[in-house]
Amino acid sequence: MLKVKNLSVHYGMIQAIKDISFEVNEGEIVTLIGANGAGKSTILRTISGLVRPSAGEIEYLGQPIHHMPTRKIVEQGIAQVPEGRHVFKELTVQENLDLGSFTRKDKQNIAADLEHVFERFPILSERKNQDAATLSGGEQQMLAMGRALMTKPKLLLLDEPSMGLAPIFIKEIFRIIQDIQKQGTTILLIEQNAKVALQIANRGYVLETGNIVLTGTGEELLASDEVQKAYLGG
Amino acid sequence: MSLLEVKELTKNFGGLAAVSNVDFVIEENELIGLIGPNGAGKTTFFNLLTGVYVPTEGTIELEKDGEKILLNGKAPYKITDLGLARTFQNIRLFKELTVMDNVLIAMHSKKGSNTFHSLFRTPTYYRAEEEMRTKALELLAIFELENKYDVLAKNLPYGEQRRLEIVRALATKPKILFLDEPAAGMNPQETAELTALIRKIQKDFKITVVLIEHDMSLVMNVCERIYVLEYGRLLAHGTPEEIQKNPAVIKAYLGGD
Amino acid sequence: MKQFNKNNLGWLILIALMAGILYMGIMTNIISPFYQITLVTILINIILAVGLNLVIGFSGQFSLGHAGFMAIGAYSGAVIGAQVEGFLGFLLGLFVGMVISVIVALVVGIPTLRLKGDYLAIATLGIAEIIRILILNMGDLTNGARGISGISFPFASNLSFIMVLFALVIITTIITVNYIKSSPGRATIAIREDEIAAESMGVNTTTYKVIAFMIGAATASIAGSLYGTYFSVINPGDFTFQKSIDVLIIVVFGGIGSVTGTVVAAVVLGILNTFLQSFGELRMIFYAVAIIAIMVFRPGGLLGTKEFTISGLLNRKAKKASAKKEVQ
Amino acid sequence: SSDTTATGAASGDTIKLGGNFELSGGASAYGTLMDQGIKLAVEQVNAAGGVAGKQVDYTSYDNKSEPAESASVATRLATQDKVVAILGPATTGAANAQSPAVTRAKVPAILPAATGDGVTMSGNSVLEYVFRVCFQDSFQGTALAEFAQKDLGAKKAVILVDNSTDYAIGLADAFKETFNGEIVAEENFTAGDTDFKAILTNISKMDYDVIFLPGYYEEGGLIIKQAREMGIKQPILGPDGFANSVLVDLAGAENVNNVYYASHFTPNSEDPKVKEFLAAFQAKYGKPADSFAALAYDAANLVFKSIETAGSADPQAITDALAKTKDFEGVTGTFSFDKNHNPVKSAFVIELQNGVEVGNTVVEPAK
Amino acid sequence: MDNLVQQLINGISLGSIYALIALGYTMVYGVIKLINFAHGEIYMVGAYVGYGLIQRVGLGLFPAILISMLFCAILGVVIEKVAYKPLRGATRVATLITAIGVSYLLQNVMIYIMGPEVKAFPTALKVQNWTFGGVTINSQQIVIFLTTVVLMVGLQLIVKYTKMGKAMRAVSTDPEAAQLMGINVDNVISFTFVLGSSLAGAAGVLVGIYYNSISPLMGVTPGLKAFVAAVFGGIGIIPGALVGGYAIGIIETLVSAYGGSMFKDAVVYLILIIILIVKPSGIFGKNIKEKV
Ligand SMILES: Nc1ncnc2c1ncn2[C@@H]1O[C@H](COP(=O)(O)OP(=O)(O)OP(=O)(O)O)[C@@H](O)[C@H]1O
Ligand SMILES: Nc1ncnc2c1ncn2[C@@H]1O[C@H](COP(=O)(O)OP(=O)(O)OP(=O)(O)O)[C@@H](O)[C@H]1O
Ligand SMILES: CC(C)C[C@H](N)C(=O)O
Ligand SMILES: [Mg+2]
Ligand SMILES: [Mg+2]
Repeated sequence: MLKVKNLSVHYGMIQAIKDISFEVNEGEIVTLIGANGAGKSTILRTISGLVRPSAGEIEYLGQPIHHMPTRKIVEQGIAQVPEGRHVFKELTVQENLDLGSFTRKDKQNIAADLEHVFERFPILSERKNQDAATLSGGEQQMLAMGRALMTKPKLLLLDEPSMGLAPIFIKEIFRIIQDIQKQGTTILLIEQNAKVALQIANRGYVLETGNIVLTGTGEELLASDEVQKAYLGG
Repeated sequence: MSLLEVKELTKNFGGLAAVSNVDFVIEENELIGLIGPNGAGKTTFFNLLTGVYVPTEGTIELEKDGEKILLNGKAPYKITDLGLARTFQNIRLFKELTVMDNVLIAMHSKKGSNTFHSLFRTPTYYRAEEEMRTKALELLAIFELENKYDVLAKNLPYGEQRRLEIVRALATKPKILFLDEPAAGMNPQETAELTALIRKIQKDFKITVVLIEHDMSLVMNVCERIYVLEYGRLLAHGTPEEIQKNPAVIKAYLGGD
Repeated sequence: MKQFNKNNLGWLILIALMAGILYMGIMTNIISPFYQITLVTILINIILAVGLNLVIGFSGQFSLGHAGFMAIGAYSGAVIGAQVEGFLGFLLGLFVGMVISVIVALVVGIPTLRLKGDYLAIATLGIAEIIRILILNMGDLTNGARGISGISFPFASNLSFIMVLFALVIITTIITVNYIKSSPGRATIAIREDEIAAESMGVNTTTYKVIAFMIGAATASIAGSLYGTYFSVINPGDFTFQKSIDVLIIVVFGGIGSVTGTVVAAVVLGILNTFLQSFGELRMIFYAVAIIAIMVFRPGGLLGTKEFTISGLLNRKAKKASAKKEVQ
Repeated sequence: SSDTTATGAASGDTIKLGGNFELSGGASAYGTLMDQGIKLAVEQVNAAGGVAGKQVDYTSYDNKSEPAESASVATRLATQDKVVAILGPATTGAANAQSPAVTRAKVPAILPAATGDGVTMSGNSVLEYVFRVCFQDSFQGTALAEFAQKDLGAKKAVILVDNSTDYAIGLADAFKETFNGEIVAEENFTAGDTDFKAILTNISKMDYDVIFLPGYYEEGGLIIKQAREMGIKQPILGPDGFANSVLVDLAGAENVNNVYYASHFTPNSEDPKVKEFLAAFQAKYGKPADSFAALAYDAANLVFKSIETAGSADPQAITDALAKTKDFEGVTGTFSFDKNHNPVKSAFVIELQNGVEVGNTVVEPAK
Repeated sequence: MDNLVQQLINGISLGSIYALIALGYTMVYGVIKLINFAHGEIYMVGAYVGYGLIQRVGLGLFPAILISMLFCAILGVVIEKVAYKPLRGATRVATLITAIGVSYLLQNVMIYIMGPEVKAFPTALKVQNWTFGGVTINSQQIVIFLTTVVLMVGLQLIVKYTKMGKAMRAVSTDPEAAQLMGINVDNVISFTFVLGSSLAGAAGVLVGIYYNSISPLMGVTPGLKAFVAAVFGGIGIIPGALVGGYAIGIIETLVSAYGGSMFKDAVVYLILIIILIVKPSGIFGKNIKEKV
């Protein structure tokens, strides 16, 4: 579904991504793990068109997308929960969610989907008319997730969706991720919580300073010594 | 009395009680955890103690040199002067400044030379400046940041930014250090290193640390006492063992396996 | 510490050199009377812009009221210069202007510097306009819209005035730079970076904002006195909002938060302005296009937030070598 | 420079003349017209064989309507370009700023329209190198006050003054000093204002015989319009700042009744010199000349004449000749300089009804 | 009493003009957080276009207003693309300086083309006066007042209830996240400039008619006052601009009416400062303390 070929990304003089290739197949959960600054977020940003690659190609459903403006990429069905939440702070929770469905054509289903989001995140329903700026950290994280769900994506890019969430909710969030996978959405996931991520992932890639150093299925990676030592704390 | 006593603290936002009737006690040289579901009011509680918000009701009292000082409504910089320091849930470093400058700024109220000396570069100025830099390097060394003293804060990787925030808070010479989700965005390996560091500074600097964290490996490992908030109220309070077994906490926060 | 001294020594030599060049240039008339005027304008603008840069660039407070303080200085100088004979009158005028400006800055700064961004900009603009309107209505003291002409010029020659002006430029700049590079200065910069974090680190934000504002006001007042003394005429129309904007343009041009950038920008714009005199109606069109073009191509200003340093110059080679090492 | 109107003569054979004008900024509407008036005079004199056999080379620079710039431009003209005389600037403020520079350089400056009192003076002594061809504000203010009480029979007056210009304030002061009747009210506005209804509503309820309105035609026209529309019928008296046909356009001809203003010249003059000037100006620029252009035209011709009388284009010689000017016949009247370098000339008070000039009264200067 | 009522009417009609210009200011500010200093000059250009069409081409009032709005809309978009867009990532002061540059440019190009002097605007609308007791009001005042209020309501509806309005608010708070929602940020910004600038164009023609006078520098004072009005009401808030405009118009008028014409601007600024000290984000500004 998504093919990244020989991708390189620069920030000014710094090369954050060094000639990497990987792919995500329809229906999969693929996870990217790596230390701080490895370049995980940069990859997601490049796929969404927020950052332009200095070399390489990104193909989505057989079509190159690395030259498209972000909004076109979104229209093709790629949504992202960005790092640092990026909720619309001056808008209410409800308005944030409405913006999630900005490009959708199937108006009749929107109301039902909104209900669904409120069911998953009851606190958002309680805070419906509150400005997003005043939400707690975790609430904002849920809102970012809810907003992405409202776009009904074919491919969902998640950048540390569990950051700042209470333990009980981390479990919930991974359940949700599996749920939406079941409903047919493909997922590319970044997580610090590598253990859980690898448990639910079909496949994973390990990133180190802009290079892919290891790849395999979730179980393979979980079992790998290197991964254990570097990312799972023992 | 205890180092800090919070009584019946309440903060309302419009109709919402973000913190409601909370009693909280901090003794010297403790490691205290503050946990609770998202939106429980933990960050708001920190904001009340450090003067960012003014409480709707209740009192915050600090003991200093045998006297009780009421902190309610005091400006944040005064509270910092009295020995309360913090880090932020969303990192708030001085991004365009160097690591060294970030630390020096935090020292300024204790050590800085005054405006007169700085304007005219008196010997006092040079002496104070020199002392501050030495001290700052010492602090940075504890967190293995001494080699990065001239790097701009925004160019540090995430984990180092979190550490720098702690150094900066320590530089204000606090009696009580408040850490808001210090391990957020760190992987388990990094979290483990941080855990050791927090223990170390608490011992070496003889301070009390109060931390908010959702990573139970950190909280249960280092904290001696834990407070649990839910919907602004105190849900439970006790040792890590007690809290881990508390059914109400499991239901509201930890989740059952 | 050694580096520090080397750097200072370098600056000292550069300043002495510049003073020497100015002195010789004017003595020999290589810097002709016409260029002297351009020079004076540039030097006065440096004082104005360095002060404003402290307020805007370093403390991060968006002030549009600089012209008001300049007016205070200019009028104090003119009024007192008319009462007290000679150089003493000049000094007294300079001093009184500074004192009044600092007091005004203090009194209006405390309540208004709590405002943020554009709200502060408008409030400071309002203060400057109020100052101007008061001056306009002060009857015989300020002579209203007619302004004051024939302001006393207690200098033996243009040369001695320019040397005094140059000295004041150096003094105000050094004081400003010293301030920035000190503990209170760092506290001030912290406010610009993140006010809430600064306050949580024990920085009394109001105090430092007001101090920066007062230093800015004092230097603007000095510049105003010098302006009036040299050009011998002032009227309230010289100190409108437009004047504040002119100074702001210099600051932004040089790079917000760069003192050396401010100096460079004042020189460049001063020369550009003189050059454009002969273009008549087209003058302002060229000027406007130049402003837009420079901002579009260098949005951070000429020097960004960087400073030109002597040590930087001295260390250039050393740094290059070490940079190479790092890469390998 | 792009503003040169030399006619190709070698530099040794030309006389260099400088212009220091408000070509941009707030006063550019005046400065530009004056610059044009001078260019016309230069063109005419060059076509007629030049001055004392030499062609005139006129260079003007823009002073941005700022005093400091004016000092800079004057210095540039006097010391870099080595002009023999400077024309301009237009306004009193810029003229005052120029004075030290021309005095130092010993180059004469002729001000076309800087009417402020004392522009040619430094304290009680006259500035040797500064001259003007317009009358000063106190003369005008006085003349208008006398006109108000004698010709209009006014006992009570209202003053509406542009408080942002020294010009208007000087006029108001002189008027108040001379006017014997009662000043019922004095209201202020600012150049650039367009809405005067508040002050007009105020005075519409008062009892008075005349409105004195020191200010320029830009605001004057609008005030006349708004006042007349509000039903204020009293005569309105203005200074030379009204002398531009746009005044009537702004107010609407039907509103311009009982309007009187002081002027340096009248376009309706039968004087062939005036007619010729007006025609030449219209032909060259496609718009009518106003009194500012006329004054500048006179200033230029006065310099030419002084060079001829001096028999030399040396700045000092020109200065001396200027000081001795006697019965110079310009389009704005015939005048001589008094000891303070002010022209002794009469003013016209022009009467407008339905937007057209229906008559004028000559006001002689006090002896 | 009559006098006070009359003065209030005077104040409201002056305020309408400030408000009309302030609406465009606030629109642009609300979306890209730019103090568009050139807004006053777009208003000026609008007035000149109207002048040209009525005086020189001989068009009627309504076609003139429409064409002028169109012209200004295009001008606004071109300015945005050439002068502001390249600075999107830059500091706000940098963009402010560019805006000042644009405003100088428009002023001086207009001076170059049309001359620096004031021009009388042709009377394109018959003026009808009505007198009630001692109070007079004219048809132009009513037209301008109604236009201002209708436009304010219209804008508010657009921003609050249309899809484009939502997109505008999203772009305003977080342009990057807005892109992730599939919003075309460039289009939204262009649309904002189209709205703001065409409003300025309409205002230019209306004011030209109302005062009968236009000049290349005519945008400076009202531009500044409109900016002050926008701040008064809370920048970026549409009803705020309206209220701010009226507040300034009425204060100015009343101060002049009661003998303070020398101090009218000083009083306006003084009141503004006092209001800001009490309400640091203007009358309608939400005073949310940043969540820490
Ligand atoms: N805007 C930027 N400008 C310059 N360098 C950047 C920028 N954004 C990221 N980088 C650098 O690029 C590298 C990769 O960063 P990225 O954010 O992709 O890492 P990450 O793997 O997501 O890390 P984290 O776990 O901290 O989120 C880092 O070295 C970072 O410092
Ligand atoms: N300024 C405010 N206005 C309105 N509501 C607010 C404000 N600040 C916080 N809240 C609400 O108060 C509650 C407590 O927020 P707080 O940030 O203290 O939560 P928290 O316990 O730190 O949560 P998290 O673990 O997600 O960071 C939240 O529901 C939030 O929406
Ligand atoms: C050109 C005129 C408008 C000048 C005016 N008479 C003045 O002194 O200043
Ligand atoms: Mg990341
Ligand atoms: Mg929190």
